[in-house]
Amino acid sequence: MTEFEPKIIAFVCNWCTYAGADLTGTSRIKYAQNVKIVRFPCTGRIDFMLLLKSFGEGADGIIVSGCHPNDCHYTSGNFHARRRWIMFRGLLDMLGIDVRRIQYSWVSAAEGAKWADIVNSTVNTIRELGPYTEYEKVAGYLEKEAKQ
Amino acid sequence: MSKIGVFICHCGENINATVDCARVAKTAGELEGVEYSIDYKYMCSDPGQTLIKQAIKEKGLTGVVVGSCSPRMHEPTFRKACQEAGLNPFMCEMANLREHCSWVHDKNEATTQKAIDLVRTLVEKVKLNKPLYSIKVPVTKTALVIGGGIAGIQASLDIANAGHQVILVEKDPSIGGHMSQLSETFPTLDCSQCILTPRMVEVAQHPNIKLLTYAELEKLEGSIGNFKATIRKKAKSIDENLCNGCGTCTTKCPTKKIPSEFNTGLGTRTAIYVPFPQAVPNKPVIDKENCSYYQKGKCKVCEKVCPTGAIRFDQEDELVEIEVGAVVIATGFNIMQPSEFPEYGYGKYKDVITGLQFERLASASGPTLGEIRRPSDGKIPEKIVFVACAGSRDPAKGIPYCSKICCMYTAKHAMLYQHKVHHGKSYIFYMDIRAAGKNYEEFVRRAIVDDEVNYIRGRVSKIYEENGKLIVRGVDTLLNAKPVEIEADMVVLASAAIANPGAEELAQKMHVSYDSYHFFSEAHPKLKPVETNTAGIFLAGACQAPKDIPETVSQASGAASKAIILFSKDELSRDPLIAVVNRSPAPVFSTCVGCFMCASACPYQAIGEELITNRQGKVIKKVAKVNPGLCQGCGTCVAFCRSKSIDIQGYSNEQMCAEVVALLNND
Amino acid sequence: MQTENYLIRKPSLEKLFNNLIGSGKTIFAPKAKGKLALFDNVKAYGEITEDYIVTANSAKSVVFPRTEKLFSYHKSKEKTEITDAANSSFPEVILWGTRPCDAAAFIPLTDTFNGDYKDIIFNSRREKVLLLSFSCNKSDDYCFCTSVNSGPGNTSGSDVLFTKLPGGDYLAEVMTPKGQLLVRESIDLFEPKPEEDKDRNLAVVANRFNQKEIQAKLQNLFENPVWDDKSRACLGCGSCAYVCPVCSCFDIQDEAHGNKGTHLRCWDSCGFGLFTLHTSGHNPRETQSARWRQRILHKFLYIPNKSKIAGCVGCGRCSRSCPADINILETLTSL
Amino acid sequence: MNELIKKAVALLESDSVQVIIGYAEGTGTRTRAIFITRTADCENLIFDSRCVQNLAVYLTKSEIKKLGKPAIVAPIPVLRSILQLAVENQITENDLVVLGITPQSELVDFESFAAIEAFLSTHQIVIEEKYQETIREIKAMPVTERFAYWVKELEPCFKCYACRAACPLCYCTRCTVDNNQPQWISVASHPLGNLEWHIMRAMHLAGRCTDCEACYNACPMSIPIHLLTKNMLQDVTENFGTYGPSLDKLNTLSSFKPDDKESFIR
Repeated sequence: MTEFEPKIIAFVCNWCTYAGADLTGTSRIKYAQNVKIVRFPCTGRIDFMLLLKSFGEGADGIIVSGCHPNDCHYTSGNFHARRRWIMFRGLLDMLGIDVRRIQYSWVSAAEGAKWADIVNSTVNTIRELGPYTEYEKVAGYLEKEAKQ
Repeated sequence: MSKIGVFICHCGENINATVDCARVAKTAGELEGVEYSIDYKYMCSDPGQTLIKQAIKEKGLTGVVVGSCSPRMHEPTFRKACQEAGLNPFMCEMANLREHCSWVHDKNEATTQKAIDLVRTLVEKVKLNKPLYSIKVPVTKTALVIGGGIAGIQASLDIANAGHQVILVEKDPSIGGHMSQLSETFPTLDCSQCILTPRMVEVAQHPNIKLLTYAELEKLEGSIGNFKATIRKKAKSIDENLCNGCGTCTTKCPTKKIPSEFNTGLGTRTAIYVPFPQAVPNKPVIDKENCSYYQKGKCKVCEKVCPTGAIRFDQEDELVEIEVGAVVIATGFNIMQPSEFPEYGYGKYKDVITGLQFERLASASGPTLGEIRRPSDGKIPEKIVFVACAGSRDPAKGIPYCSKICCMYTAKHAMLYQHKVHHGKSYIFYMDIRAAGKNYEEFVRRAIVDDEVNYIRGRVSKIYEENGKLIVRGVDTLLNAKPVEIEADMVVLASAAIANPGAEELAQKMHVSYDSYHFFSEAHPKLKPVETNTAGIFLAGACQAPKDIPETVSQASGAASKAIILFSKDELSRDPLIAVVNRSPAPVFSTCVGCFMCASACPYQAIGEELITNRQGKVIKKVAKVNPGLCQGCGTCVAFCRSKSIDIQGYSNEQMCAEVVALLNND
Repeated sequence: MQTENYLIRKPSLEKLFNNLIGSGKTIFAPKAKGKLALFDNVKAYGEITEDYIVTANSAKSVVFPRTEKLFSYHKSKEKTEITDAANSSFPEVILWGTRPCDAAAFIPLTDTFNGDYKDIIFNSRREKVLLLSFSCNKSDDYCFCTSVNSGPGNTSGSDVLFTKLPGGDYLAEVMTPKGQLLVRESIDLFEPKPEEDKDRNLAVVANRFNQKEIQAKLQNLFENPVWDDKSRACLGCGSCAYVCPVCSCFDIQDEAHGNKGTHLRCWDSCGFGLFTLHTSGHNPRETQSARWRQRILHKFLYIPNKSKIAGCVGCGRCSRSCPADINILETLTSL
Repeated sequence: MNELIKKAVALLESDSVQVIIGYAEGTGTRTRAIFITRTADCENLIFDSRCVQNLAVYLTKSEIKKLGKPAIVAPIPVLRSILQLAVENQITENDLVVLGITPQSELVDFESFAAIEAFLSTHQIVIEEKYQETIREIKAMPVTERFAYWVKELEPCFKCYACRAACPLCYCTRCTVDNNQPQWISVASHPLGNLEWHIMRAMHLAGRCTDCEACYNACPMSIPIHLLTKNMLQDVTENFGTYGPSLDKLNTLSSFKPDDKESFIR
């Protein structure tokens, strides 16, 4: 049996984390291939619905990352995002959606090493948690024959 | 039908060393909607770009994905190439195969697979891209400067000298601000008025500056390039065109005992008054609150003595509407009243004064003509105690921040005192000496060494009067925290610099944000220190945070240059990656329900209202409308909109969803 | 077929259930959930509740699931592969505890799916369903089955109808060959027909209106204030349609995941504003009252005009579940 | 409620309003919303503990708006909704007359929305202990068990959207679930579609929900969806301070504090 390779999607802002991940590249710091980045203008733009969609489309884990508080390119997008995440996380937790599968972080344009660390530690966490079978079962309901 | 071109760059060996570029290009070619795909050594090179341009023309591509380095590196390059080939530049996207893939992974199958995933994701995005065009906004080349202190004066002169019109609004009867009240300035000890008054006169005489004193901003509407400001010109009760500034009225006015604001209450003025002799404009106003005629209905002495008949008792406030393209806020600061600290005895003991009052005592034009005399008995103090941080850096009772200027002016005060009262003794209680500035530390050293000012590191716990002396009790923390007690003749409190009392209201009128201390907030603490979060509104001076004169002047010039840059073009051209509110067929018109939660979330006040009317002009619904001049494209509103009625161009809901789906479905 | 009547004793009924479960059949029966009873998959006899007038949900989902996969697809640049659900085999389902109204509802429902087009999936599912109904011994203000050609002991639609007798034993009326087969398989549980009068053991449901009269009236009632009056409180949800055992409107949805996806038939309701919204923005049923009118006309005019029977079985579910207490009987009796 | 009836008659007679939105007897022991346009019908108005439907939902419905300016019978939950609708620019003071009803069933006049807010400040939203207990129990389950619990609870949901229709704050012209460009969440009623719908619904009410339980009361399948919003209300209170609709406060999610606390962002 081949080892479980987690599918992880990263939602990052253009100004801090995307640039930070660029720095990881220019610094040639290695990290796992499992994480793939989608670029947003700002964490404020990251709709909770996209996180929901990611699980529905088979993500095992999600990274959401942007500028540190007070460093937002748009001054307050990350503050809005933070509130949204607090509420969303609470709701997911209530519903039994494993909040350990979503890693939120602040990674600045200067934190190339931190980005690599976030990626690697998230991949390790998800590897330990294993594939998100509970959610896949729910999402793949139609693939197996409907009971009714 | 999409015809996407995929161009995979080897970046020499930078990408190709770990990613099988040829296979990425081949796999991309098999994707639905991909018309053409190719890999090449250097896509950003001339031949590489030519490859793209040719493909656009020959294959009729509707979109381009370049798989190469970070878009932060070469997005402009490739978008320009597309534009040159006749494709809208916003139909080009980049997959980051270098920084996010080849450089961070080893050479193996998974790395190539990741590159394929990234390319597929961007292919799905670009299919949904729409041609976008820069946004043009016309610019009114007039600046509104609010506040006529040194910041406002400097900004006005700079903008006016660049050839643009300036409207300078000052709430007091004269421009000059706090700087005009100062005696000498640190660290050079040159006379404040001597350097300021010529600037004031220059403002008054400048053909490009329209000066509105005794006036305040009533309302500000519009956006960058096209603001509409309403100014309230308070009634001066004077016909300014007739008044020649002879001053007869002010000498004859029978109400003479009004504490002078300019002299911080240490002197008096009349009810019809010019705040200070060098005032600009040098024409009086009637202080209605204190005028016998306004209060009791009789007097009119000024009217009788006025040789030109310029007195107008029936004058009313006037609202003036002006159109401006940029606003500079230069409303300055205020002094915290030390009466909030009863232990210092301010207000209780006449000879406990503030630093600003000391400035007036030390000023040659002040109430004592520059002699340091006690307010209580006019005696020259033999011993004087200065208390630094009288309110600053005191989270418990005062303000938590450092007022920044006090260390320097206290040193200056002690120095001026020593220069004027040679036998006097001066003490300064301080917490730390903060003298970061050109020649500042040297200045403080001079006070300590040359002028023998006694610096005591410690705080004052109590000041009380005993036998005609002010007993200052404190502690010297450098001498094993030994209690210190000084019998002083006079105490000067370096009271904290705080925001103006009307700052919050003004900020709300202008939709600029402010911090918890009510100082106006800059758009970015490092990179946009003079901009506010509202485009076209700039900050100068101490309204943003306490600062000294050179800093204020620099920032004022900075703000002025921002306005001048804005005025350098006839229209503004902006990136079209902004939010838009949707439109749908009648009778819905827009799915926006007008809850305006987006407006409250927008950091730029870019969301306003739009009324949708029917053919008869009846309002059907009120929906949100994004001002393209203000929107910066953060997309916070988009994630916030429950009905998904607002979307952001370039990062649209459809595009982002397509990316998520494509990224996670690789078969 | 000639009806066969038996007696089945209370303990035997449980044995019958166990025999069915033992033979691997899927059984749906009323299960208590709070104050409600819901048709649900049951595995043990003890899970079944007897304390219900009708279940809150109808039994129609066994033949017309709220989400039916019609086909799935996988597309590439060259071709699109389709897997048609019509080719799949559907499970045998026993509906245990349907009321006569529930059973009767299968008739108009089956008609709908067998008009111009014979729906393969629906029919395949329908063939596999066995209806073991129980007569009503309770009713409430919402029931009006007797006004729409049904009744508390009506046998139409059921394969077997059980009627509880004093003492707890049941009269079993076997109506169809499918029912016969079931009885044959457990024949030792059935005893000869009792002498008890069935009707005496049924709930009383008063006749509230004459369906034919209503049908006739509706011909000329398209514009009438009654629609506004009776629908004013309507919130525009789809609850009435979704609990209705006859409502069969559906929407086609594609669920795509990249290059693959499924083509779905999902329940829809004429109560939704979106139901008739055109792309142009025009909505022929602009208001909730127009939608309420459609619901009534469809059930009591259009369906009877076409298939001779009403599109309503008088179960009263729509009224019971309406969050705004809109009562269909009230509308019908005030026409 | 003679006083209420008198007041309603007076309002209609003086043409101060054109319709009274109130409660009347319904089927059996139920009560229902009534829309009275003639003084003669005012005697049908009732108010008692059975009147739990949140009438504020009708304030934004076009069919009701057409009837003219309303007066609305408003016990506490309705008052909260009115205030929140005002915060969200859906109604203005001139749009309606509020016939407030205190918990002691007394009629109370409100001059302005500000007066409603002042009144409500003495009637804060409190999550009942029994619900707190249920929420605690659910949260105490291991995560997979909790997930299974909710999947099962949501199973009967057939997406009739009664929860949405009954909620005074779900007044959008087009709900996101009905948006197919992009298809944000699955329209179909299957485990994923149901889960996504209820997550979205709850999130869209985050910081807005006034805990009237209209959603739960409307649900024909009695799914305890109100636990989700109650839990969010607790979360809002814990994280951002006490919550209740307020005219001068921004919505919880469209505002922020630079020092909002969290423990999970690295």
